[in-house]
Amino acid sequence: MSMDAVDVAFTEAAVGAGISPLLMLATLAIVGRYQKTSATLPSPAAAFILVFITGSLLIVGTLDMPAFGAADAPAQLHVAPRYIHLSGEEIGIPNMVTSVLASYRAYDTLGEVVVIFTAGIGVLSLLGFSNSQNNAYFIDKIIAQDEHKILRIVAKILIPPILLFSLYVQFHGDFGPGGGFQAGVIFAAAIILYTLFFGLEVARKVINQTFIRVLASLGVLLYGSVGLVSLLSGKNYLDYHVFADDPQTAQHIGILVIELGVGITVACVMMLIFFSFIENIKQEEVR
Amino acid sequence: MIVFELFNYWIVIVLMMIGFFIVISRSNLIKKIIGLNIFQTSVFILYISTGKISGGTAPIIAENVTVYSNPLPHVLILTAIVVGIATTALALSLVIRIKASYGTVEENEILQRDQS
Amino acid sequence: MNNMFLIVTTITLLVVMALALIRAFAGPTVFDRVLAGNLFGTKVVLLIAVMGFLTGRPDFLDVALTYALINFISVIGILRFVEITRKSSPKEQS
Amino acid sequence: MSLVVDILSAICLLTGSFLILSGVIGVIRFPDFYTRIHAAGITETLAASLILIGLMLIAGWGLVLFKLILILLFILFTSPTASHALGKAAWKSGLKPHGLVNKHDED
Amino acid sequence: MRHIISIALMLSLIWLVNSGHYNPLQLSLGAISVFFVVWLAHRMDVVDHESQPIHLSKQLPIYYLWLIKKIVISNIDVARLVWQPKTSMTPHFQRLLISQKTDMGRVIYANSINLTPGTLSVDLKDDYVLVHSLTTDGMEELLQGEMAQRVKELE
Repeated sequence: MSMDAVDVAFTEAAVGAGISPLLMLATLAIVGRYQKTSATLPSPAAAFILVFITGSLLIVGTLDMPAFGAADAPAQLHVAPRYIHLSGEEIGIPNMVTSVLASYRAYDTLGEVVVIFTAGIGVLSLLGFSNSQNNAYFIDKIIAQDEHKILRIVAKILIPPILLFSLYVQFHGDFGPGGGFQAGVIFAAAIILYTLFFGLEVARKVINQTFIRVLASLGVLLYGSVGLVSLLSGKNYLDYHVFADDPQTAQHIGILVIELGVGITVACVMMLIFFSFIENIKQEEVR
Repeated sequence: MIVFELFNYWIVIVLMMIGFFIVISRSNLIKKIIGLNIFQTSVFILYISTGKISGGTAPIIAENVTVYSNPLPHVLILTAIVVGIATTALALSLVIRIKASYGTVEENEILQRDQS
Repeated sequence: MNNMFLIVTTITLLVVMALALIRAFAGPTVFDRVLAGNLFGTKVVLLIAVMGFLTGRPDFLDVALTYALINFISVIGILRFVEITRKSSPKEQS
Repeated sequence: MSLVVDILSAICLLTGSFLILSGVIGVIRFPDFYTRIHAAGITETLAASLILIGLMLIAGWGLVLFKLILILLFILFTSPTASHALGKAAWKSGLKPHGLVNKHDED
Repeated sequence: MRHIISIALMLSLIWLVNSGHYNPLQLSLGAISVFFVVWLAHRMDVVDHESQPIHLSKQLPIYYLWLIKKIVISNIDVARLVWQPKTSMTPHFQRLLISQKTDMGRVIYANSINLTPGTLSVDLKDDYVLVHSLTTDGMEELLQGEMAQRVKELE
């Protein structure tokens, strides 16, 4: 907070508070909550000494680091001033984080999106492409068993506003904190809420699995093809100036399309991951 | 007082070492992943804190503001967080597969199984 | 003058969050921990809002709103998973 | 006029802070889970509203005001639901309340 | 259909209030978003008289004004309990019969019980709501049924 990182706070709020603990708990639900008494390796004392020594060495190492908030630290000297002073004119949108993310360093971001996509594929191939229907039936039975009347009605009221809010975040990344990454996660969180109350089968009917698999790849493809279009027009990869004569408008269009691609991919991958985790919840003990 | 200006790194190191300790001293794979997550968070904080400039404000252009913090680390970490959750999901699904084939998520038991 | 009251509120919120953490560590049941977590979450929302005013950048309000949304979802989600886990392994009830 | 608004917002912020503090002390002090939910309740209904109203008074007319109202509505909407969900989950899992229990028919 | 219009209006309002940028591009993106969300919500089957209680909307404000008064009073009560010694608390459970007919009315009733600290509805099943109360006074007040009566009038 004192570090002015609004966008990062935004992402961390969406990811750290939402998806990540839910995935952890889903895993716990799958592998069972048992706790072995021998939960530690033989020598915790040795581990502690090792950690202590490493930590001390690192702290000694920090003595040469630039002070917190120093304006002349090496990190502030190279490309950062250009981003800060020129992005307003060159890109024409107020949020510098978005202009760096989607324009100056769009190639990096493409890489990140591909990593997320690959991780999604990895999860799917590890956990199986929904081959067993009875597991899904098991969790649906649990969801149907307990009547959460109040929660169900509240969820009904809340889900549309959350979805809309995620789209708001998606399209206002230019002006304030936000963008495709955050929007995708919030969107997926709304769908997760829906799944938890209306069952996996219902959610599967609403969100067609094959469709979001295709959509996840389409998101990456959209991103990549933007670069391809500019490449075919004789400019550099992901150079947005081909979209319009006015550089600022061109940048704006390019960023909008790219953020859309990011948002679609992130939302779809998160949903896919969550669905495949949920599918795997089953009774280990009763087997 | 140069020492007190380095407190951000110390917080990072403490968090990092907590994560490290969990990774090397617990044998439960899920706990190891949680430890790695803490480690990861400490790296995020390290990056973000290097982007801070005293007196600066969030890098969104506004009137009457001249000093902004460095947006570059924000960009890097913003994507890293989402990538982090995706890779965590991958690790967790690996754990699920390990549990399915070994019947346990404790590292020492898995090693025993492998050796026997 | 307003700033002073904002600072007082911030400090109170920080103290409250620390106390909530004590409850989260003390437990004793998983529900106490979730309750403390929820309490912590709503206080973070307020803290973000107050800090936004303190630094003069109300952009933070979007973050606060997101946090409020996600906090609710994760609390509900955690409870659902606790229920599901207990149902799938009834012998481990404590 | 602006002085009145300032004083009002200061009063709201301070009462809100006090209520939040008493709520969390209740969470620490109360003997069992079910009573703690009530203590958490006061930090989430009136106290949060007061703090947000105090901020609204500072913000004045504009988008910020509406965003604050949105946050307030959202908190008022979700916090009772969350505490209900907590109470219900604890009850279903068979957590017994501390002290006297009457008309306690398990289903 | 009425419900779809109502949800579309509500979502548009949220967008306009949040956005702050009223150029043609953002407005059209907003329209697309609202349309998409309404379509998705319709597909999810969450748009009905329960999520869009327009048939109640006339009386709701009056009820909520009354509820706010209640919330303030009960908040002060609980805050006083916090600062007093433990002996003044008499926590207990009780099952109350609900008089409301519709699910919506029941949920409003249960949520009102939750919103006033000191009383918490733990379970809502069949025609009963299980309430946990911090003090006997709070339970007495619910038993007198003013809140139940007011919610019933809403239906």
